[in-house]
Amino acid sequence: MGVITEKLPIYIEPMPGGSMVLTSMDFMINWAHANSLWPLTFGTSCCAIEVMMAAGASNHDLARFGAEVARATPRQADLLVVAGTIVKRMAPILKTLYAQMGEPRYVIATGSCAISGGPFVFNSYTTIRGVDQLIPVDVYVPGCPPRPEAFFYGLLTLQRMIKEGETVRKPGIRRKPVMAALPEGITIADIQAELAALLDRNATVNVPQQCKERDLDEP
Amino acid sequence: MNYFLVLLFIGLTGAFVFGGLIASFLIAPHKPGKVKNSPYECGEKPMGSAWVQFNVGYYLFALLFLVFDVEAAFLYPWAVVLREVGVAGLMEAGVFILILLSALVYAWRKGVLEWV
Amino acid sequence: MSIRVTTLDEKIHEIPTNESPMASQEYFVNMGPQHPSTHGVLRLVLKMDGETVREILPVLGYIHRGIEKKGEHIGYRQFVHLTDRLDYLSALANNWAVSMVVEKAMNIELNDRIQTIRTIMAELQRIQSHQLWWGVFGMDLGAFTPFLYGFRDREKITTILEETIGARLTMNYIQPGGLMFDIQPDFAKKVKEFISYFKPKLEEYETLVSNNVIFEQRMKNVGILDAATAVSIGTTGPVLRASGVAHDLRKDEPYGVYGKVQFKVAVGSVGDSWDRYRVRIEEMRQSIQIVEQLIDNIPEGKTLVMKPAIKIKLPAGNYYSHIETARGIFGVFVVADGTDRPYRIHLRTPNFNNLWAVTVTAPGWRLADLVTILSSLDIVVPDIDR
Amino acid sequence: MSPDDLVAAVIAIESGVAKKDLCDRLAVNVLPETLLKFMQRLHDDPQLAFDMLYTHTAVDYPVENRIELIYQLYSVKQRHYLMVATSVKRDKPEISSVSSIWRIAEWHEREVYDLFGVLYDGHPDLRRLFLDDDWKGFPLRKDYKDDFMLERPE
Repeated sequence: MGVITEKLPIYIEPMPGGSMVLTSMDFMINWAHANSLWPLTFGTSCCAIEVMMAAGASNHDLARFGAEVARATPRQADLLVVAGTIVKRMAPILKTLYAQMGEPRYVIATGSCAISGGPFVFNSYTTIRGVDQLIPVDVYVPGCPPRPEAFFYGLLTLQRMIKEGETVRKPGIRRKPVMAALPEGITIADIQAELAALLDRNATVNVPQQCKERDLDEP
Repeated sequence: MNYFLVLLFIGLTGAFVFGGLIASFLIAPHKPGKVKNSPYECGEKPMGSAWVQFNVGYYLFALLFLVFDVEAAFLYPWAVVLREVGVAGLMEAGVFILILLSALVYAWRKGVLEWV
Repeated sequence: MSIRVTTLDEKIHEIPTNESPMASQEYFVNMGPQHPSTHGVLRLVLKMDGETVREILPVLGYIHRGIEKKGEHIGYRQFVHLTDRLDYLSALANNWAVSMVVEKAMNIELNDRIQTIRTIMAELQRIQSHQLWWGVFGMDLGAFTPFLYGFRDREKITTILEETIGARLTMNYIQPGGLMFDIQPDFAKKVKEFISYFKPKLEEYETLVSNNVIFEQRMKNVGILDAATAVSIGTTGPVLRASGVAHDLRKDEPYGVYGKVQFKVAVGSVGDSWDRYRVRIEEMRQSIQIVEQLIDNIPEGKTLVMKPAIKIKLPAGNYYSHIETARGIFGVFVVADGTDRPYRIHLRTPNFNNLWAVTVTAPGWRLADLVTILSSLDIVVPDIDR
Repeated sequence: MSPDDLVAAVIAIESGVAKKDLCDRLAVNVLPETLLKFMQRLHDDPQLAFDMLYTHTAVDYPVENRIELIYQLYSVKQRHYLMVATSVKRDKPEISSVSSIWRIAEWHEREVYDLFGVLYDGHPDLRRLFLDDDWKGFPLRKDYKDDFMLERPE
């Protein structure tokens, strides 16, 4: 497993008895928060099995990322993984749980039910269409249910998000690293341009013309 | 016998304990809210009050535990100096343990350990 | 004619909190929707006296998504994928039940290959579901190791199923008229490898939990459900069989190739948590035996005998068929009106009846025993709320 | 007991009992007033011994202004299955509760009240099962309108 090498902004001060590491307080606190996120055991339906249990069990080990300590009470948890459908009757309870968590608290919405209501968007008189109507969400992990690896990628994105932006003076304000996920040299404008071009060029599929372009003989 | 080391020891423990508390008080964000301060009951609004008369057995059990915890605490320094105090020390500790054992037997006979 | 509609708060106030012999007051506490040992969002309002549970009031609806209402607006084939989200630990059996209703209504004849593969898959999923139950049961009783052991072996089956089906949890594989895909060429080899791997591991389960005297004492004579109450509450599956009633659909109404396979129905005697535990462990062995008998001679043939038309239209009428899942009988009752959408679809789910056994068996026990009983009933909550 | 003499025995119990057609399994129709007595006989008669209620549900027919109540019974001793159906009017859906015969009926009936609005006489604890107590309307009725529910754009 490759070691996650990050540029550690630290400065080593040689001292008579050895050397002392000087670093900014923010970095130290964020580094501690990010690498020891304690999730709250909050699984309502199918995602609970896949994202909370299978990811935390021996095969896909959540302990590699420091998040395997699943606490039962919101007092001791700082990561709320919304795994499953939230219905109207569960909404006030989710808000109470979120309010009762300690301050540096993060939310990962896993599964399409938590993101947008999933398979129960239409004709369901109780399903809340998306958890971000109830509580602020940091990272969305799509899938129904998402694979444990997808949940790990969401967790790593959250860890990068914590390490990059948050400062002690302004808790709770974080920069979403979606931009950071773009490879170097690519900007949003390029993507939009490409999409616009794609949309009108590929409005119709013209197989014979594309076969001529790729000089494939006619089937 | 210079007592400077003892003073240093007390200072260090004090610094260690209160340092942690002060640091977390300064750094950690404080946002007490009405919902956050309400007791946690699995997400629901708390039902009834916690001030309710419950079984006296819990209190007696706690007392017994306290007694034997303190007894263990006393035996540690005794175990360290066992060589110097020799057999006399052993006899004293034996009497000390015997007294506490009789307390246990008395509590047992009175039915404190029976759980309703 | 006394019809009185009450609400939850009225019901709670009605329950008398009398003085208990030790002059200690009884109080209400929430074992609420977010609780590690309720396996989902089940809320139990408990009337407690000190540590002893006097009365239980299950409150449901925290994951009620209205699947039956949605069922009236989508086709039969689309409804199959909704049943994965009910009891997500026996998704294949749920798919099979819906497919069976449609096939019986349109009297479609299935060839042996489809029936055999369906039976093998359902039995593999039964083992997988019991493994998860065994792991979580250990965790509920306070031991974390069974959780890791159970999931380590469960992942092996998940990988085999994923290769053929493509999904880890929500299978959507058995569709009306056959199967979504054919099995992988090395499917039989992998299953045999798994079986030879898992048999010694099952002995390991026994030494870890079954022969452990602490577990034994926490389970023996805890939460006794006698046969008459079990039948009156309509519990099915391992819970009913542990109470001594040998009602197993695989024997009483054989479907698939269960008629041609030799296996014993594990039946308990007293109906306590220990018997429920033993019945499930024995069922794992029987499932391995079934898969062993079938895995070598899977007959050849097509895996889809019906044109995969999207529009399946059932002739008007009431149809009901049920299947034995890992937790009990999962029944699908369809009222069809000739169009491609069911007029009404009702799901008889095993966990709904198994849950209410808690209200009968747990009063009088301590809170820790209540957790043992609840976990030995193996409840999956979205299956209750639908 | 073979199916047809089971049906014959069942029909002989009460006057208004008739075989229900269009069903893939044995089913009978019963008049709502005689339901409780009929079910008691089904449960107590050693020949029939229907001691397990698989499930109890309802089907809403707004056009015929009736709600059909379905009881699916099974006998663990005799290993036979029977579906009993009866109907109540939509505007005054009241029927006697069978929870005195099978304990699980108490909670199935609460679910049917919750989703269909059928009132059960003699039910020990009739209240909503899944939805909040102050929920307006009964969702599984065909004419249930709700501004929260999204209809699929056809």
